[in-house]
Amino acid sequence: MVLIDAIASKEEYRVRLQAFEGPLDLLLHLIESQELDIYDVPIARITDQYMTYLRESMEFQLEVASEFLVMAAQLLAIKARSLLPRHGPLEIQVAYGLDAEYVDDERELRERLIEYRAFKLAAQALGEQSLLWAERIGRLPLPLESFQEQPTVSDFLAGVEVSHLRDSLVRALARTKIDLDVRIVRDRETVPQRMRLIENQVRDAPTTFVHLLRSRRRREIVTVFLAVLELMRLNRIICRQEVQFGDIWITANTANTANTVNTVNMAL
Amino acid sequence: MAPTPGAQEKAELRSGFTAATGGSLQALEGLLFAAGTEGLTDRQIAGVFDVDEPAATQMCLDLRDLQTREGRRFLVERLADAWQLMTAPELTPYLRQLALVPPPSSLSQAALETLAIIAYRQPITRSQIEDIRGVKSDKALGTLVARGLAQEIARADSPGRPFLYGTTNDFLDYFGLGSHRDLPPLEQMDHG
Amino acid sequence: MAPTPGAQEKAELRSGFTAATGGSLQALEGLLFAAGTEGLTDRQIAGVFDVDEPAATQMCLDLRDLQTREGRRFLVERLADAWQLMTAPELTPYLRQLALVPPPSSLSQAALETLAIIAYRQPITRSQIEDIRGVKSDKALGTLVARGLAQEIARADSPGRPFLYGTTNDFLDYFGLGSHRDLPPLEQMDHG
Repeated sequence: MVLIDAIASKEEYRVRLQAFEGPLDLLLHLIESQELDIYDVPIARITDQYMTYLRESMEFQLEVASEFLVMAAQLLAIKARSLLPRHGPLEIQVAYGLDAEYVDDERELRERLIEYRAFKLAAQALGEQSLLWAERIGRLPLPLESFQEQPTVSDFLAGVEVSHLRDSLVRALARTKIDLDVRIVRDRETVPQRMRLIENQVRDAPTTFVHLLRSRRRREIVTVFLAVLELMRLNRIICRQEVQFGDIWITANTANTANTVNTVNMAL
Repeated sequence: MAPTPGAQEKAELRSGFTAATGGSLQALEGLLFAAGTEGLTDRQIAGVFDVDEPAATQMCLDLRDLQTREGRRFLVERLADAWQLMTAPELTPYLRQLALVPPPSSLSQAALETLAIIAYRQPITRSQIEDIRGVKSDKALGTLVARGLAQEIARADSPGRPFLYGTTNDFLDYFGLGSHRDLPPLEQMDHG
Repeated sequence: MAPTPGAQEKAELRSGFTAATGGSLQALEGLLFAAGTEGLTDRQIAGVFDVDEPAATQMCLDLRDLQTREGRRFLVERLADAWQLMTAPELTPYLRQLALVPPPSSLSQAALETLAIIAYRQPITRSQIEDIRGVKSDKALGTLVARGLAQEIARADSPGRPFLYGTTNDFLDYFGLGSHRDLPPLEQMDHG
């Protein structure tokens, strides 16, 4: 029973010793647990508790870090000097160099404790901050490569001929396994109408090819496609496809407004 | 709705401001959305909107007001001198439900103490850190360097020319700080 | 309720709806923001807000209305079976402008480490990277994605079907490698 108690205590001490970051941390704990004022607690007063703590730890043959022992020696020196009989006011003792070392040692230790405490508090605040912050997340950036250059239409479509566009449309429609109805392609009447409609649609804001469609009927797709091609040829719109097989973005070519007006006038 | 006339007036002023420049703020939010965790610096924002850098800072602050008014659950924050959108604390319970919050990886007290000392006293040598902490700190320092929170930034002129340590940009990210100036003041040490 | 509400009435109904459940829509937007390009399925949304899947779809549509009303430059879109936030076309000129302003800084240690993990362990999810590094890595991963060094290459089969990341051809070109199998072999680390 006694043995078990001892083992339990030993574990307890091990835990307690590990709970302290060093002799300063332990001293701070002794001061704070007794609600003493760090700015004027007599160091001698906590020396006994410090020594008790250390002795008990050593009785259990725990490895005690050398820093704790160095501090013990320092504390004992301070306490010893504080116990010497005093022959007058402190100022006089200091003036005659009687207690200068003691006063310096104690003041230095107190300053170290105060400084250490400031960093310990800062460390706690940082620890809490990091936990709160870890719960806040951002999102991955979008690659800007597709926006890296501002290709002109001719750059963008370098090497592409209208026949390529046609072929790709044919391929796209072929995927739906329905034959292209060529009669509709020849229905030239609707293309200029649709061009005017598209120009109106993109005047205020860009839109996409898919949005230009009111239905998914092949007849309409082909008409819209031909209208878009014609508007591209006339430089009235700019088309852009960000990813392969992605939707085509259609923007009014505002740089070309004057031309557009001219073209319209000429058409009239 | 607003409790005080002052707040009401301010809100009106702001919404007037927003009506005039709202498009820019919306575009700024869109750009921050695209930039993601890369963030945007004042310089980048200034470049896009053709304004000077203080105006870019102000745009971010105005955006933050707009986001708060509209109850957004992600807000523009300044992190290591870049602005980025980060989820608001109110969203955390929802993020947990979807397991979108990474498990916390906390630092030991020794590492945190060492990091705090470096943050406030950089550039600083290992032995200066150990003087303050009163214990050996090589292990804690090693952890911090391995995690990219502290780094060797120079060598001291003292004998042996020991390394001087400082914090990294990842340190600012880890604690959600815009710059070292955002560190809370260290408790007064010159009392008495 | 009017049997056939006009446009005006519809808008009012909607904004009434928003006033009541605005918090949920804002939270949904926040979650979509955080989910990034992985997106959220109707099922995930339904799970978080404790509604059925058609109601989750409706929430996304309502969110889109809210975003449009508030002039957001990124909107919820359905892509494949997941909802995600995507930039609106109005943002394109700004994104072009942004692409002209060079981003600051070189690779951070965190980014380099993340790149090494991806290079050797691809395909790998973000959370697996974070498990190895022991810290949140979205920023580092973001840098790599933004600089074209890492990319989404597939989706994992695990819950939520997160993205798997790998290195890009630019990465291989930069290091003069034919494939990532040409990377120098890793030292045995198990003895450490």
